[in-house]
Amino acid sequence: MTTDTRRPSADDPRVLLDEEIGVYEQIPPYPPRTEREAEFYTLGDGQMFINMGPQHPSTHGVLRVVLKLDGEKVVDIDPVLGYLHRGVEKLCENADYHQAICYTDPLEYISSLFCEWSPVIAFEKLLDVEVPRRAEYIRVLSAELNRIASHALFMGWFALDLGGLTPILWSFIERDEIVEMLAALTGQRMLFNYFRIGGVNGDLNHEFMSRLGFWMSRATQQIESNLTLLNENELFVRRARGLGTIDSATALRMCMTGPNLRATGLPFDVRRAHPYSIYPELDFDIPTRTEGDVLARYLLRMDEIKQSLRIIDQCLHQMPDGPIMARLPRLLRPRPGRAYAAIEGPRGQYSTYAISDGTDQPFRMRIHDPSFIHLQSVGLLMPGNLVADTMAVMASLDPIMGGVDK
Amino acid sequence: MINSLDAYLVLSALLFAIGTFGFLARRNAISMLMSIELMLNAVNLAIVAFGAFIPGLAVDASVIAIIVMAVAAAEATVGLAIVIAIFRNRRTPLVDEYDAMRR
Amino acid sequence: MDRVLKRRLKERFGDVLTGPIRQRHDETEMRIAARDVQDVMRALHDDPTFDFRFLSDLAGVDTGSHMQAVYHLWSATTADWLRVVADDLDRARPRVPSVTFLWKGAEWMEREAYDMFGIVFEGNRDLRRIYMPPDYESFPLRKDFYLADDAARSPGAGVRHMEQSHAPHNATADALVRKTNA
Amino acid sequence: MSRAWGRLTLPGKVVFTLVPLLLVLSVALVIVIAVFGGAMLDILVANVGIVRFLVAVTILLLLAPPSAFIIIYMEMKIIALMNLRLGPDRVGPWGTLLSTVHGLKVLMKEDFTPTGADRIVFTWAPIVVFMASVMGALVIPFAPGLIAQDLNVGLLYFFAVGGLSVVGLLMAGWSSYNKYSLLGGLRSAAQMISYEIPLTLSVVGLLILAGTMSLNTIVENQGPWFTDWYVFQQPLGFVIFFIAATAEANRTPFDLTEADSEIVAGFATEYSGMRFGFFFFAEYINVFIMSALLVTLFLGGWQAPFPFPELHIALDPGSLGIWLLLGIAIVPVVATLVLAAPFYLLRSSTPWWQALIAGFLLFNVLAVGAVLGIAYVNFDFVAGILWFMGKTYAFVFVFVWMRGTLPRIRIDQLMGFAWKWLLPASLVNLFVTAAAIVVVGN
Amino acid sequence: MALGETAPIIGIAFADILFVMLAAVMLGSALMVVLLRDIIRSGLAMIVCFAALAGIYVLLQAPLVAAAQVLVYIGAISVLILFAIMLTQTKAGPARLVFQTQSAAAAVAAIVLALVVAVAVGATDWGEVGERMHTATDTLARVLFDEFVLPFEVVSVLLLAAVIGAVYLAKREESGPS
Repeated sequence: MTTDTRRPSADDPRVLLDEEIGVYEQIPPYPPRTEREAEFYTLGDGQMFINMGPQHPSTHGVLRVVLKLDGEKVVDIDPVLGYLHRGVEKLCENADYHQAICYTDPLEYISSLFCEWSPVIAFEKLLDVEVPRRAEYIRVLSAELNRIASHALFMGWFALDLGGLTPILWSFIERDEIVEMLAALTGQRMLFNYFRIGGVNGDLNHEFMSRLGFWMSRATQQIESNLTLLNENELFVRRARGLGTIDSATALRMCMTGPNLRATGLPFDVRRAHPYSIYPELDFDIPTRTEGDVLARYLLRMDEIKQSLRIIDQCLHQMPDGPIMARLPRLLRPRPGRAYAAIEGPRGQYSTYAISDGTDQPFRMRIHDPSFIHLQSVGLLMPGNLVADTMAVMASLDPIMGGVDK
Repeated sequence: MINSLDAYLVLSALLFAIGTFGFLARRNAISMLMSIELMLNAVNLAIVAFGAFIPGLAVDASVIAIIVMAVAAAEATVGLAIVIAIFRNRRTPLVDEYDAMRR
Repeated sequence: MDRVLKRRLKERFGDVLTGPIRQRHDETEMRIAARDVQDVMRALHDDPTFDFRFLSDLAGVDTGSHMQAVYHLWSATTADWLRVVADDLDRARPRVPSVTFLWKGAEWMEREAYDMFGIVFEGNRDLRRIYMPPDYESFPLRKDFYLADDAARSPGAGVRHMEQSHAPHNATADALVRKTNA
Repeated sequence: MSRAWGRLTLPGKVVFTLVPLLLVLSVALVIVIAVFGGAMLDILVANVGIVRFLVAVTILLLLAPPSAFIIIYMEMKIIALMNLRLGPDRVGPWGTLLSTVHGLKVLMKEDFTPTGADRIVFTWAPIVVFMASVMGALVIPFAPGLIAQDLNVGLLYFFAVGGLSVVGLLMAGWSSYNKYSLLGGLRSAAQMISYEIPLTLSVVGLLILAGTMSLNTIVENQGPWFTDWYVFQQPLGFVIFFIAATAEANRTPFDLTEADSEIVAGFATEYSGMRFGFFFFAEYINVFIMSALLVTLFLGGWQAPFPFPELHIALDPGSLGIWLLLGIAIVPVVATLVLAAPFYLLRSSTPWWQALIAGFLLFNVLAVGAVLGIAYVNFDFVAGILWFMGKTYAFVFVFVWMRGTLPRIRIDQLMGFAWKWLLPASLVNLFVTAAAIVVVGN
Repeated sequence: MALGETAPIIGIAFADILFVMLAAVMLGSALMVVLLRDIIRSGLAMIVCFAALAGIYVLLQAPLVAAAQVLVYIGAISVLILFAIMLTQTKAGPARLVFQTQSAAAAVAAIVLALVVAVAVGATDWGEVGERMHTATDTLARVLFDEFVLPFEVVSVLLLAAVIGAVYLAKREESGPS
């Protein structure tokens, strides 16, 4: 029995380095470093590994997922991170307090305002600053718009990962309109860099208000009509229902927050659970669903869009007059201390833990991102499902790799 | 000479001989199954050839050929299922390592 | 600020606290030693009067003189964030018990703290690098991290086999690579 | 000489080589025809069947890429409009030449074979797939008399040849030495084998009604009114056939073999250049052929939906004499002037030359319309091919429409649907048809 | 197909040219099936062999059998075999085929067998050898469902049994040995 060295079988996790001599590199480097790695990289009967990414159309260069397959069934899954890692926390430690906010902006480039909101609140706590009420209203208004943009994009991506071509382009219509009006407000389409310590960068202007008014007059109807494309599609509903189910106790153990947690039936929302900004004054509901599957997560986000529209409406009606910035020195040197601030973003709880040592730079800045937490739970949701659902389940958790990799 | 029953029958005999050789010489179970398919096809060729050249047999030969195909399909299905079942336990497709009966 | 919480914490954990309980804004901070982390966390999580079932954040901190593992918890029983600081970890060999037995989701946060600070969480069954390459040696968020040193130590330093094919042909280097691979 | 040659650009080299070669060849051809012409004609006449067959096959092969181009353009444009985009609009008028440019691009791309691939199998796989889809067109009647080969087992031949593409997909999947390709190949094989069964069984009822497997006869049976189309006698069979045909052509929602969010491009992951082009063409030719077969079997093929009144415009140019010349000379001028008049009179801002151009164009449109109308009335195959293509492209549109609307189905749902729903339904259809024939026939 | 006329210039019947070509392809690919060392390629050679055989059936005026040959052997059985090959290919099972030790003896036996049959064919008078007959599909159907209805039903039962048996055999036991 001769062994074929030139052509290892499809199950062989080795990579041919040098065709001439037949040198193999073993992946991962053996011996395994941890218990879990040893368990994962041992193949059972009839199982094989498949590398989804980084060069895969669905992970487009930012994520690698190693799948252990039995036929088409996923047995285990091991996400490999770090393709987008920039060391934001280290960068923030080397910048002053104003500059640090710029670095947090591109974390979740789909919902930048939320990424800058929690460090801003944390720094304000360190400095004991009172933010003017008009600034708070503007913050809530723009952030809720950003939440709608993020959820609209989620709908398109999710459908794309299930093989639907059209929804992403339809949802981009709403997103583009919102992004344009935020550009009119902040000067940027994507990485707004709008929230400042003690307020916001600029007041509401005419272009923003006219665009917003026009959009609000038809938003509900437009979004409803977009939703019919998917919600009433039998193929879509059948694929999404009962897939990737998680119960509320497990979701708590996995530290999940945001829509993914609320889809299991727990009405935990930082806006109500630990109120910040002006949310206590606003009237809105926390939608929940009990199924905890992919479909529930999708529908829940669509419900949240409606609540966000309500909040925007109230903000517009209750908007007070006044300054938009607190009076602050140009160079910020907070007293030594620690502050923690959490906010509710479109994906869950964003939080910042900032330590000041009395200089003009944060001594330590810890950024907690919900995408990171939710991507982790894929390992819990996937086993037993098919390869085809990997991307559907992942997309339903809505992780943004910029946030996962920091 | 070429266009005659004899030519087709000799062709069939050659195909059958090749199949026989493959069945005897190969060690891989699937390869042996393929050789059996060759032999079955040789037989089928002979049947159809008889049907084409002997007037009374024309229709019957086609019917028999089609029934042989159906049986061959059944044979291949069950044969491959057995090979896969054995392969799952022994992790090898080589027949001379299937020695469970000998032990 | 929740004064009641401070009193309750002092009553319940008075013997394991290593520092005073501090309160500022909507945060309550308690410091404990690394060896008590599991007991304290279990008590906070299971005791219905505390009921801290949300782990909001887990961070590593390098204060320059020692390491800390910082946990932020949330509970419906209080309006405050609770910050538990496992203090005074040895900078040379920082070790702290893992909380994955309570929150499985802490696994990756502990991996991140390990990756960035080298804090070893005992009991985490998957404690390997998460962002940095597996053969990386430094811990980038430590205060003594110096980029030039790190570059010299990093796996990217020096000539590597994969880059060989694009380089101009060099017989000596080829032979060397072949020898090391054979 | 060699230096002058070296200075030439590539097109220049091509021209300087080809022109003398063509000259020599055409002279030689003239000589050969002059000397052996009679004998060759005799041979051609003696083997007219074979010559007809070879010509038909050549025409089908030559027509395959253009029809694929048309469908690719249709798909790009229609899906773009459904997505509220513009779609192709740069190359040619309304971007119509974009798919041709795509084809040229594919031709010029580097065509590489991955390390570890089985070179021979890797090279042959796209050819097998392409041939399997083109060979199906051999038995499709495009118009009365316009059929490459009217086999009396035509339908069986179609299904047999259609099954060959599975082999090509498996070859591609296995030889690429890539797990995504392997998964895609195995998936497509499983899918096509599963859906071939309902596809075949759904037309058995129709075969019982028609009493023949020759596609030409099946079409001839479905006339003259549209109520005679088999879709009204076999509605269930039609639905099953449509679904199974979608799956056989690997179209959305059954396009699991090339589901890019799951397994990259399936069996075609490692292919590039023209080898990928073969797969690409094969897919779109499959769409066309499946629509054509659907139309042939259930929607009357080249039959018009209603009998056209017998109208033969007897036009004998010889009898017109001098009026023919006058007509050719005068009618365009007069018609142009007459048609230009309204443009000039109704809008005062129109200059006279623009009105003339508009009138001339309008006249041309009318003339082409008139010629087509005469051809439609006088020649059966013109009418036939118009109706056939119209119906076929309507179904191509439906395939494209589904791609723009529906998400993808999952593999277990796909298999379950084939075995649990389509197969029993097609058996019920067969049973009901047979029972009805027994009852009505007796 | 309207074959049967003599080919131009060389003066041999088309049918004969086609027969020689198809027979050569068939025997060549059959030899590749038993001799190639790569099992997938030998499976693919088997498909070529079957396709050539279908061509020979067309020459024998049995188009229905030819279509069934393509449909059953190429479309189903060969694909099944390719599937099985891909399933049984792992690290443990080498892709290369190895011959038995008795392959030389087998070759001798096969050659002897072929010679004996050929001699027997040549020596036998097959009686009323007539012109090739075309088999009409409808007559075939009538015979199949009339005279041969019992074998037909038996075959269908056999196929059902084979399907059930194959599914049972190939199904993986959930708690089986790993």
